[in-house]
Amino acid sequence: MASGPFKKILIANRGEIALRIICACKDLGIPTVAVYSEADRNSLPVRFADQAICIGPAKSARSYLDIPSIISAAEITNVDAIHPGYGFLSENANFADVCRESGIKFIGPKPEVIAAMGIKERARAIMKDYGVPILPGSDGVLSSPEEAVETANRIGYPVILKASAGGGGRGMRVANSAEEVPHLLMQAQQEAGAAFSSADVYLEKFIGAPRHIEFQVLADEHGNVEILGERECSIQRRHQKLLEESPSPVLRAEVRERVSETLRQAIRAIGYSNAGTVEFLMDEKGDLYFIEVNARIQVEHPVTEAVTGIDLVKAQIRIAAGETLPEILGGPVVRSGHAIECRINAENPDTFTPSPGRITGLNLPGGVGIRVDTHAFQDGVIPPYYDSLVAKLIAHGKDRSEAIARMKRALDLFVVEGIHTSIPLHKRILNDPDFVEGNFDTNFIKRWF
Amino acid sequence: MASGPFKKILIANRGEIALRIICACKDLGIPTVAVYSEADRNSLPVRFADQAICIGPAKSARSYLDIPSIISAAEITNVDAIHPGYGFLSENANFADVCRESGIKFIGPKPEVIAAMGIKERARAIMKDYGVPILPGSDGVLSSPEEAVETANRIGYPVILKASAGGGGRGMRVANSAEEVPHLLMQAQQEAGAAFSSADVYLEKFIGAPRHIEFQVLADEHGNVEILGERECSIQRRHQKLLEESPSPVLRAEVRERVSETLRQAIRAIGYSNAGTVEFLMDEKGDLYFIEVNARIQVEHPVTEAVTGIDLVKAQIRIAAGETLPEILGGPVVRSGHAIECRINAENPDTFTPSPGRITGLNLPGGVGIRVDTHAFQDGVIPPYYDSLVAKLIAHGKDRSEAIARMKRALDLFVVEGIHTSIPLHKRILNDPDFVEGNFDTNFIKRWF
Amino acid sequence: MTLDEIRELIQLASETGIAELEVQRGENRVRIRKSFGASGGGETNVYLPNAAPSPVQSVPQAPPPTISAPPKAEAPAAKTPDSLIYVKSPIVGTFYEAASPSNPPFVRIGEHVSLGKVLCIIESMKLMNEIETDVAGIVETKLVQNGQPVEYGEALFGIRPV
Amino acid sequence: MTLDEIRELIQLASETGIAELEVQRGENRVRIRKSFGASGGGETNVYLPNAAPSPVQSVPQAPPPTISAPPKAEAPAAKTPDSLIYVKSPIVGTFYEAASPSNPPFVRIGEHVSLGKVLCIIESMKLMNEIETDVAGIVETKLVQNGQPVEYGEALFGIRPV
Repeated sequence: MASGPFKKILIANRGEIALRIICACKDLGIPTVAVYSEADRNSLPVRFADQAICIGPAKSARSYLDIPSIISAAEITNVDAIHPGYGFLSENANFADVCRESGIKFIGPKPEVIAAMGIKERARAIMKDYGVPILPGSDGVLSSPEEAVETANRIGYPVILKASAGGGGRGMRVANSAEEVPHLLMQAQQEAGAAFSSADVYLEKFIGAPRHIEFQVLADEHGNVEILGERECSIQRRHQKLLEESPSPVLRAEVRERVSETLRQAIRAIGYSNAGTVEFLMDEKGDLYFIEVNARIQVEHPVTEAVTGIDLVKAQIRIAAGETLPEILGGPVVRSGHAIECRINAENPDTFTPSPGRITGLNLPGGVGIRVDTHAFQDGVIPPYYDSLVAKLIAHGKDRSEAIARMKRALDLFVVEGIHTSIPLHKRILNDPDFVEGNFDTNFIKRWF
Repeated sequence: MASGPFKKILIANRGEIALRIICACKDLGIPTVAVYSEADRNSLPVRFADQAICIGPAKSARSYLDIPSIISAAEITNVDAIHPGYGFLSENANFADVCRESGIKFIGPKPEVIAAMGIKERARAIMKDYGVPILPGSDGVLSSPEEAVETANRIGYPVILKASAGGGGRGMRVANSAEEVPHLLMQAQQEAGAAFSSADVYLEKFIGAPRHIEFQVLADEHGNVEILGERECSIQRRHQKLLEESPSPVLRAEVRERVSETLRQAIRAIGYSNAGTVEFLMDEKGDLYFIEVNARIQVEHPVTEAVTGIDLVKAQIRIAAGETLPEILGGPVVRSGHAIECRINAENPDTFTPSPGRITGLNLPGGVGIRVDTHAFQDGVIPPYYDSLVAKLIAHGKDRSEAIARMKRALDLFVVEGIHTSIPLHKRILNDPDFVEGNFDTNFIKRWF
Repeated sequence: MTLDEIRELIQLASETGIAELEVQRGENRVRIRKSFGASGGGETNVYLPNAAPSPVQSVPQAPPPTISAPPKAEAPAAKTPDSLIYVKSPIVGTFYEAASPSNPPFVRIGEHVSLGKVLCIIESMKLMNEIETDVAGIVETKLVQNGQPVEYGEALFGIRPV
Repeated sequence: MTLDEIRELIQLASETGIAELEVQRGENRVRIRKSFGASGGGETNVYLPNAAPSPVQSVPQAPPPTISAPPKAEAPAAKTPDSLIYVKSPIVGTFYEAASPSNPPFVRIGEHVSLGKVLCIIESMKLMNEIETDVAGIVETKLVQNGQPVEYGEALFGIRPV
């Protein structure tokens, strides 16, 4: 590994994940190129990368989403690989394709696989073929109101109508009876068409108090697949995760084993490679139903790193370089202890309005069992143009109770001045008796407001 | 554990270890009292403790070493236990005794055991009785030049003369032949008398290229003892450790097992309780020889925490509350991976002169495998009155090579402005081929200067 | 340099977001450093609980987690603008205003004390330490309650020298 | 030294991206320190390597790890005191001063250019982008070498308007 699997890697991202990728590259001895918008000129990724190239103004469309600028930066710096991080271009099949045509390795799945996973209804059909449990629903896109009513009657109410290309709640409707279906289908189709330029809508069983469970996948380019256990991500607000943990406090071992095994087969059959996450809903009985594949590294990947001891970003790079999973993992995967991540956002903890600005005082917590991933520094600015993530705080302990105690302690010692953060909200979550009992679903935060 | 093993704990220390103990108390749900000198009024332990009491001026003798002030602070705050940290009063048998008489639990061994371990030659005799390997040497204090020469002749040259109450190199002389012994004995006795008000000197075999290996001990108050593996602390400058790691890159497994087993018996027989460290020299053949017992938590305890997953300070508190080791550890001790600690000191890395002052810029490294224990913050002051430790940087990886890569990365991302630090020196150590090969002894740094 | 000018300088420093400003005019010099709370040379952000005279010490809440919290329970400077001199506790302990509960206080507000007059007792480790005044004058203020714990350097009495 | 003068000094310090400014005039002295290096509004501490015109890019050393490192390779402000106007690169790519190695440069130092005159080519993803001047005047400086990579916003030519 002295010379590293790549000569030089460009990081097509910003913020904490850009710094995270720089760390992985440093650990592998690979020089890095940071690209940045004018708003991020004084950011830590720019400081700590070996080279830094300004690619455009603050607006993402003209910098972090601008494919020609990023490819051009890659060409003038002679990198042989690009890590896309999460968000931005990370699940853009076209970008992955342009990288390939430019002779630059895209650190992620093949463009065709990204494209296939990007169409939810197609991903769902593929998973179903390989025995991954799927919510009862329509066979793909609904072609008529009659088909919708018929399918809903067969499944039983309530059902949910969803945009095939959807996300963020748009193009979604819950129907409680056959009478409502045609009307809501039309609404969902209109909304989907406006938001995603595709009016395709499908239908599935609606779970009232779902939990969000996702499985971390690693797959090499030689057909080896490892399922690294799950993360429980049910603590959300408006579909934005606030806190994630591994293992889930409620997932039954036999469900974990069964789903992992079908996933392993499906991922291999699809030809999926690199890191990825498979999202499931859990119903009130503890059964899992496939939702979608996130064909990238996730924000919350550190909780899996904490319980497995595997550096997932390093693994991504080595996979992209053609190494095999047995080489990378060096033995069977052992999960130990419990890990929790809090996403500390720059936002008012009461109103949830964003709170960008200059950090005038900062104390990062450390100590036993605590990891901090952040691009924040005292006197640095959280710009208003991008997401509001300030830091990821990860606590690991021998069990859930030790992880919770350590997280509470770290939140106590975490001081951010000059901007509002979600720290008070996170303290409230950690102190909630239902949270401590593991008794929650995705509506947990909603019930407070 | 909801109410915690103690009602309230006073921390008779300062700096990073005071904050470390506050963290352990928070994890156990125990309120804390920080005591501080006027120089530490704006320190983080004062900020994050539940209560804070000023006990005197900057000078340690009138604050952190002033027993009546500390006991008085304990009484007015109604604490039921005191944690002494390391240094200051931590190995002061009299202080432990005053605590006991005041009805306050001293978190450490019994006063009698601290006293016994404090006299090196007595500790040595005790260990020898229980089969712990000892450097060949005199049977206790030398009574005459003739006895010294006779003993030295029997052992073989070179031999070293040492003050019984010694430390820091004072009262030490190396003799290479019988002719030199009487003269050097007199010198050592004079120096010992002046420095420690005891002229007692003993003699033992001198190892030219020794390594410093120490074993972490946990013992409860019911006779249960665990030896938690060793730390290699050979990277030193003038007897000050700069870098520690666990496991040692060279200790043979059979030596580890054999020494651990004799230690377990000796510690139990002595009636030693709480945390402690047993120091050994390793000779060129890899054999270990007992040196002394440090009857306290060590600066470098986090490397053992990293490889065992045990919170040693939390364990100290629970032991002092009367809990048993099986309760505290909850199962067999498993060591995994490799951990390294760098002591980042406020000092000029070339001249080693202290560099106290205000920290005007700070970036603490985080990310996977990195732990930081520090009381430093941007705009905070490292005062000139106490030790120069700014931060402990701990890297943990699945093997030594991963730990080294992570440590190098963290040093790259560690920025301290306003004062000099030892970071450049630590980078040099980590990049040294002999260090990387595990090929070093306690003279490693000396050879550079 | 007037107070108004200094006030303006401080406002200037605050508005412009600089960290430090030092101005010298002839023999006058002003240095302004922006506040990062927990640092600072002299200001404090810690506290000793003002316990009721009951023997049970109440556990106060931790200060809010802002590093630049305003000073709390600051021991007043030795000499304040109104020229009171404060007698401070030389040790940590419990403050008693009288030799015993049935005795009268050593001193009362308004009383004139001469050098060496005992003002109070600080109990520390069962020892009763008499605290004498090192200034002669009128006792104007008493800053602690009978039975209250005091820390090192805590102001006990304010005395106006005569 | 008046308040207005000090205000101007602070503004100067902020604009120029320096970390610290100390001014003494006779007995008067002003010292201004900027709040933290890596922050600041506009100053930069990053760089693009000034590669030789060879196709192989050399890997430069990382900047020294001080957060308040002085600005490096800063793109000059659009308008500097000497009233030069800088034409900046609108894209990331490789700078070429001529249409081909055998052609003469588009412009030479001292040449007068009128609005819309092509100054150079920036190659980006195999596309040759002609960069035109948006100011008429005399070309006074050329800031990059033929074949050199340039980043977004990097100054290419300094032109004195006429």
